[in-house]
Amino acid sequence: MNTFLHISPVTASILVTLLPLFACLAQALIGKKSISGNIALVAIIASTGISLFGVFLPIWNETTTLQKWAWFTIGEYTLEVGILLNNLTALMQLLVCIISLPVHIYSRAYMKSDEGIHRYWMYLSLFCFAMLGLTVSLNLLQLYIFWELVGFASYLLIGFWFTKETAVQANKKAFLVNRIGDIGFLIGIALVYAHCGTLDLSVLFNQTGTQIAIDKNATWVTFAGLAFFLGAMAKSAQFPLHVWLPDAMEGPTSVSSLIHAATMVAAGIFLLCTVFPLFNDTVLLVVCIIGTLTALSAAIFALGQHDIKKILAFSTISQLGFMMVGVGIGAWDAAMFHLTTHAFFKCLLFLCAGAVIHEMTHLKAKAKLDIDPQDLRHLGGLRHFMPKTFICMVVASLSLAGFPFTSGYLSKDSIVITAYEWANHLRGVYVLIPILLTIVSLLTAFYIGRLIFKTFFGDFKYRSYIDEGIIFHEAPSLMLVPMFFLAAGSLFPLFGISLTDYHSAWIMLTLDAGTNYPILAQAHLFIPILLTGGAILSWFMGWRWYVKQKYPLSENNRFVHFAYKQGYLNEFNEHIFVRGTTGLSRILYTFDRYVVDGFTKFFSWLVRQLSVVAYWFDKHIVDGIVNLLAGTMYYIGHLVRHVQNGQLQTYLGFALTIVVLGLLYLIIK
Amino acid sequence: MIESLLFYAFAGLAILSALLLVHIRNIARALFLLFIVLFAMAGLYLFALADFIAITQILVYVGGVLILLIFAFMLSNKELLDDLQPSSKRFISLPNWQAIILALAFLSLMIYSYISWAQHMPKWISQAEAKGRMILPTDNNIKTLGFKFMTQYVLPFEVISVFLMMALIGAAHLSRKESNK
Amino acid sequence: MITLTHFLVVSACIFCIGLYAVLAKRNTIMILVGIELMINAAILNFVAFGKYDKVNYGGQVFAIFAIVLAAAAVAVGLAIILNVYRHFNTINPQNIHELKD
Amino acid sequence: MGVLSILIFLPLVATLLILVLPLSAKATFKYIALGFTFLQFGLSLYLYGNFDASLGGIHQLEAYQYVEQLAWIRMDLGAIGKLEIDYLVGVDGISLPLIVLSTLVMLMGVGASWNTEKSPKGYFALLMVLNTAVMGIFSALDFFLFYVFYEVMLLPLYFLIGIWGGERREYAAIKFFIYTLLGSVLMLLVIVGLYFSVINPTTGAHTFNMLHMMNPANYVDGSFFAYIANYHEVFGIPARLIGFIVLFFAFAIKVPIVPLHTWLPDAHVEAPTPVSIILAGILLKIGGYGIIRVCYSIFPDIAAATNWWLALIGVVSILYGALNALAQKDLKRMIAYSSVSHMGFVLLGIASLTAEGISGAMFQMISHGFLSAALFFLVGVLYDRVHDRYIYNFRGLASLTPKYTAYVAIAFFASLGLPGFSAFIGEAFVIIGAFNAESMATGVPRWMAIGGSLGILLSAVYLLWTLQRMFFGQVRLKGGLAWQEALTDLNTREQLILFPALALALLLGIMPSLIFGNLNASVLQLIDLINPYL
Amino acid sequence: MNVSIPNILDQIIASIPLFKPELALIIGFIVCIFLALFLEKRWRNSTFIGCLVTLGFSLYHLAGQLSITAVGFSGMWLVDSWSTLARLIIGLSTVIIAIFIQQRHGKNNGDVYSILIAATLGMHVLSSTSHWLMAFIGIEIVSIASYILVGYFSQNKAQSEAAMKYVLFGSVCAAVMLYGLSLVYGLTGSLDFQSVEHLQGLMDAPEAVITLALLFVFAGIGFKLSFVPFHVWSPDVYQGAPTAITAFLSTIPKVGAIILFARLYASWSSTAFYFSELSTWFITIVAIVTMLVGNLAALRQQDVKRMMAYSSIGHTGLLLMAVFAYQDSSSYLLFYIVAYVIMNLATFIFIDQIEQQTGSTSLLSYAGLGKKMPILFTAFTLVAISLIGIPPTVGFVAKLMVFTSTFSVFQSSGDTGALLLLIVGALTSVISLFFYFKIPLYAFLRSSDQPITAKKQISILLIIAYILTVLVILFGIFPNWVML
Repeated sequence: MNTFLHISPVTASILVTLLPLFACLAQALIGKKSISGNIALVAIIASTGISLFGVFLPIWNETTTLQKWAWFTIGEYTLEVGILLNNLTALMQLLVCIISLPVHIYSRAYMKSDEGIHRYWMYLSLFCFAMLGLTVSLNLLQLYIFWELVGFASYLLIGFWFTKETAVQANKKAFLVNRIGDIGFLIGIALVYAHCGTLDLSVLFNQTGTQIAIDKNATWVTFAGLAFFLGAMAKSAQFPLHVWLPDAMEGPTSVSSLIHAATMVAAGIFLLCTVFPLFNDTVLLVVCIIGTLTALSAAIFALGQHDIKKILAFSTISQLGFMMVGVGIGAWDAAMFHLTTHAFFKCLLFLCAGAVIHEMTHLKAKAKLDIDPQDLRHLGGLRHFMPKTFICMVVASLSLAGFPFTSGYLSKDSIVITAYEWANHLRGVYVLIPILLTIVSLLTAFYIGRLIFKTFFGDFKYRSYIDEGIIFHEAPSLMLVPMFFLAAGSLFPLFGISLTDYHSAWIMLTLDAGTNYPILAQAHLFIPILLTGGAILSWFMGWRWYVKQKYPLSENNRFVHFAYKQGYLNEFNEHIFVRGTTGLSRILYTFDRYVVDGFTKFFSWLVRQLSVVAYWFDKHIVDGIVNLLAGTMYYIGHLVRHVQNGQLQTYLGFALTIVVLGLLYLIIK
Repeated sequence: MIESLLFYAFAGLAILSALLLVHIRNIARALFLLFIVLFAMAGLYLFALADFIAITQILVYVGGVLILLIFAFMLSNKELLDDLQPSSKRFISLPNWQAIILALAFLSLMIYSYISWAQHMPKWISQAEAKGRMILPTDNNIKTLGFKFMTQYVLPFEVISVFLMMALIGAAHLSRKESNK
Repeated sequence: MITLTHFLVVSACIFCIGLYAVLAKRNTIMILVGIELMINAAILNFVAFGKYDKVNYGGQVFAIFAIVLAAAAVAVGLAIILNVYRHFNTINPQNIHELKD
Repeated sequence: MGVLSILIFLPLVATLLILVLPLSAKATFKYIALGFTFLQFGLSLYLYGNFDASLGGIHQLEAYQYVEQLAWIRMDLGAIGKLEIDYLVGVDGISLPLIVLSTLVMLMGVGASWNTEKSPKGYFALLMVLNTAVMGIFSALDFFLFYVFYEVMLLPLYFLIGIWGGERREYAAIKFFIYTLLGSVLMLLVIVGLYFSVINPTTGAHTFNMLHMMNPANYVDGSFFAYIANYHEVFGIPARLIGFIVLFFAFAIKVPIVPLHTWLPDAHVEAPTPVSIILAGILLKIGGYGIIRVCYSIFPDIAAATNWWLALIGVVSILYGALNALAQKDLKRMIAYSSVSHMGFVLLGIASLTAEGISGAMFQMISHGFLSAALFFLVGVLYDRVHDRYIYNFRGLASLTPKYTAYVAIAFFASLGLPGFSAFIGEAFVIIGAFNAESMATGVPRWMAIGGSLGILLSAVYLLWTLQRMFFGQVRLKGGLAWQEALTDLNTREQLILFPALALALLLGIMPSLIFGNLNASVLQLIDLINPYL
Repeated sequence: MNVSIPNILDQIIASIPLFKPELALIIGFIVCIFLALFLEKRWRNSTFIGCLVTLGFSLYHLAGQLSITAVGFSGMWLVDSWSTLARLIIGLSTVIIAIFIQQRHGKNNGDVYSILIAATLGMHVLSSTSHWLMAFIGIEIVSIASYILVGYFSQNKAQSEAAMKYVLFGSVCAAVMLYGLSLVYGLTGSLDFQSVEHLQGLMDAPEAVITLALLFVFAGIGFKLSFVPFHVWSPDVYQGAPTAITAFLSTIPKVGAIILFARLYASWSSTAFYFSELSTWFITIVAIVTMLVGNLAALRQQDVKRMMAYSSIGHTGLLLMAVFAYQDSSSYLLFYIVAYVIMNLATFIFIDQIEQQTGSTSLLSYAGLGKKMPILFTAFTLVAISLIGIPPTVGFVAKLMVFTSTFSVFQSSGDTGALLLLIVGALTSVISLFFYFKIPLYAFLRSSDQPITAKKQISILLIIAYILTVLVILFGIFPNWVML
């Protein structure tokens, strides 16, 4: 380990970034001969190691380091690329590494039998390269390049099963929606370049020295901010550009866990954190509103889903909304904190879900069932078969729901509390935002509870097959190890010794966005209680409901009794709360499917029709005029020929008539 | 006075026979009318004091061209003798109203411009009149012309001889064709 | 007094009659005749103007040359017309239209 | 005879050689062509390597490199003066990259024609004549010489499309020819006008020298295109403006811009693969090159005044071309329309009048040069196999021909502007330049830049749609099993042609300085030339 | 009359050296007649040889006149660079025509050479005089020689019909012109159109008569040059006449006529009076219309010879443009003439060669011939390119020069007419592409159904045509080689 300490953080960082690229190239060259994924694995292990010891430790809380090289000169401007290492970037890079590593290990088992596995490793390494490069980019254009590469890699991975029609539809959609954001990003870059004359982050937002004066009230700043936010919106799946993310679940689950939960979607948040100094109040408010809207809508959508991955996808969107709000209220440190914790538990959730799906797929294949292995309605009681998975999943769910002792508790509280402080500071309708966030938190607890109960509790529908001898077992250890690792990361000790005070979390301490809203002491007390209590209540209700609905008669007496005694409440619960909520969820989801996504579809249809019209116009009008012109020439030629009828006297008459006409004109004129 | 009368007589003769010439359908008669027109024209030349031209006109045209024309249609089939216009019973048939309009248009334009011209004759003519540099009836035209041909106009004179030779050979060759077949 | 205008008007008449013949007659020989009339009209002009050109005798000389040229042209023209007659058995120009667009 | 002349006339030697050899030596023609183009490519690389990047060029002869100047035509025309035409060639940072591009694309073109069965003698001879013309266009500095090469280029193309083309080849060939000729004859009139307006300061005679035309001091006061005391108007339009418009029209046909583009889809669709490659790879660039070298350098004042309109045309071309590409059912036609869209960026970049924009436009031209060549080649591969390129007739090709799919995917992503590939640099800097235009007050508003960036989105739409439609999903072909058997994967020759192009796209995407290094000085010089009139 | 006779005779004798080339022609003319009469039956090509020798002598003497500028025969004979160069072009192309005729109509046609020589003499007269009498005689010689030549080989209906149309149309135009000349004479009293009295007379004259006179005069020249509206005869005649004669008709007579017209226009447009205005106006309109009509009408043609007739009408328009843009130097006009002659001669030789092989001049019969006669059609295509005016051919340089001179007129006068001329000239070049390119289109792009076995034969004519093609390219690249 000492050797790492001797190389400069910048070199180390470059190494971290490039190793996966080499892995990708090597895999591409070797092709099918290497299907184990060792190359990628070795690369990511090395990257993680270097990132932790060579980059993160020297940089964190210590110093900001940067190094740049001239890339090319265009006109008089020399574009410099380089590595910018500060707390934010070092943390992000490390996070990417740490999340990627378990996913790599997990994939070895999960993707083992796939035909195109060599491609899988290649794509995965490419993705890691892009993502790692994105984190430490010095130059906005460089950032943009990696940004797009990330999108490209995700395109490849979502469409990994390219013979599956839905998968290729989904990856196309994902890429195109991301492209919309990219254009926003590009416009932002162009605006910054046009006004500041540089794209160098260290020059633009120099923490130490001469910062380029940016008049925050200028119109262009608002536009640039909105443009960057558009980029982040697409990448981080914010309403209404979130439509690609649920579809993107068509890719392998391991991919979903890495890309669409932990890393890529976080890039948008990361971008906003990076260019944060550029934002003025207008932009921040927009970010806030969109974030809240996203968080709320996605949480509601998640309530009514049956597809296990879709629930997680909406959950991700919802959490990203949280982070957005964090940025919007100026607490980008809290946003980063939540990003980090979310990366762990959401990745874990996906991996667990993957394990379940993996087994279900086996079962389906062996028993020749015609079921969707991802459908919650076919699951149940799995805790008996997959106890370890169950434990991991519960840990992750608790973290997501924001239970104490988990990392999620800290980070989520940090955002919600800061939001209250912010709203308190501003007064008025702003208070709606923290209230909505609170509601979202409760909804989150409910839907994740539903997921857990439906999957692991109750009775398994297809038990008969297992009894017949079809093996349905715990996930292999190769998959379990990463899951345990992530489960450990989802608990509070990784982030701070304090159980409850998020301020003491080391990430928060170091990043410190310097929000100086007046502290609401009572919020620090009440909000966690409210959230936790609400979460417990909703879990309880959910547990009761889902368990009870499934087994109304075979439940033991205590519950029946309980139900009897509290019948009305239960009825009330059942009809108004639970059913109402799921009903609302369904309706809203339908709205999302058919209106928001429908709008996307309509828009693409519109573009398509427009293109047809344009082509018709091109073919018949633009080209038609040309052909008409040529035809007219021919016709005139034809008219001229009329004289030429072979009759001598016509010729003479023609010639002399023209002479007479000429004479007439000239003389009478 | 008599001069004028004679002029009008010749002019009238020429124009009327020319009109008749283009109106008549029988080509043989037409050719004889041409004979009259040419004679009348020769007479008119005399009024312009061009006696030698008048003689040449009669010699070359009447003696040469006209005979040639008559020979031409006598050599060919009888069919040639008839004007091939579709016969019309009407007195004034207008088979070629376009041609008539065209010819009349030319005529009117020409007359119009001549009348406008008559107001002021060209300077050179008035100068010639003033300085007496015009041909008089007493001048020996033939001698002067001969002199001119051999001096001032010797070049065209020579060239036209080649021209005539060529026309001769050519015409001969073209008509000889028949025997080749 | 016979002025130049008299000559000019007469020549114009003859010219236009020739023109009519050229345009209207349905016999090629008559077209030649029409051409001869037109040339004669021109010659008349020449001699009329030539009266005032004692120095060069331009008008009269031109007239003589014109007569010669016209005669030669008629000779060649007639030879060609005879040729046509041999091929077409007609000399009505309206019936001779093998060559056209 | 200098290196540049050798570069220009080398293919002509090949032509003569091919013509002299008897028909029995049929098989050697392609080797001759290949050998000579390869030599040429090497030569152009040598030129590129020895180029002094610090010299600008544009309107200073001394800043041009590899210059050759010979008195060519000297004719006394009496009152009009002495006709003075030089054989003047030379390169600067604008033309040299395009020359290298042309030699490369030519090489690809020859490689793509390897299986030409139909009278190879004529085919390769014409190809080599075309080669000479193209080289000449890019290196000529005398307007007369330029025009000669410009027109000579048309003829081989007419025959290449007309004889070796597809079903409607006659229509396509004549349409292509007519369009270009229409532009060029009008250009000829302007050339003549310029000739009378400009005098060579050293000899005092009128001149066709383009560099003299770029210097306002050489204009005769009161002459037709004079800067000072110019009262000439044509149909009420000032003379210099009309001159610019006519020249722009001529080159815009080549670019092509909307609505002068309709020759392009027809020509591309009917042309044989190698000719499509050359058309897209080289000929479209001549339009852009002409606008920079001729329109902008000779009429900097008008360029500064009209760039709003040019940018508008560029944006319209981008969007219109992209929309049309989206509506296509024929793969080749789609790529042809995509060229319209991509070349719209070139126009937008040039019109922005910023260093970034113009450099980006140049870069886009070069990048589009070999990318479109690669795309057309890929279409040709498919067409060779099954003689069909209707998008709906294919599905799931990725399973059948993985290598082919990989190349197509790379080419598609490269041309939709994925970072890491050259097209990205070009398009991004065009957009950045267009945005920057408002800061530089060159008169191109921001909404045009935004419109242009929408083109990037649309290009992703049609390319991805095609990719998804043809290559992914389950295998389903119109021709059934017969097609499945016919659809073999890429062979070595095809890979050999494609690989360098795509590798170059990547290389330039990663190291744009390879181009920018030699380009910058010239671009800055050009901007200096125009700036005073802004 | 106060000049004594010996003096005049001395002047005439002194003028004779200027007339040497023509004297050679006259002598040759007589010799050829005798050769055709007596020697032709024994030695078949004797007249042909005689003709070539005659032309050779004439050219030799012409070469001696290159640097001479003189007037002789009482102002009837002008020798200057225009006339000498034009006569050289005429002489050289007559040689080619003579070879053409000999190759194609070798048998028993001795007299044709005499007529050819006489025609050449007529053209010499046209190109070196400014006297109306000489000009008229010249026109008549050329016309009548042409009539004879068209009818000379008349073996079929078409040829005799062509001859008849030609002779009648020509005679009418000549008559009209003669009438016009009589009026011009009446207006000025002078027959030399470059003389001061001539111009003076025109200045004073009333507009109506001038209009009448000028238009009538232009009618005759228009017939020879076949510009609109006096072009109607040419398609029929070109198509009907034997190809060798068509080649003759489309080139040489135009050279003489255009030189005459250029002199006339130069003289008549030099003042600021109505007649100059009228001349300019006339030439502008006619040039524009001629270019348009020629090129547009050619679009629909299916017969190559007929198409070439329209093509040469179109080129006449450009020649008129060159005349219009007359400045004190003639070089661009002569250059255009050289280019035009070379291109047309080559074209007609090619047409003839193909006619020999396929027996047809229809474009449809060209289908697929490109493969059977690749060299011939390649050369033919090059010539067609030159006819359009695309570099690197002589046609382009010629067009460029015409445009150049027209532009200089435009620049100095700001005349919209000149601008229109330029635009129409440019646009018709584009239109002309359509029909010229029918030749390679049919030959290379189409394939034929019936198999034609191309006879491999290298005739002297083909060699000449190839040489001309090479010249087309060579002069296109090095135009100064034309300007000695």
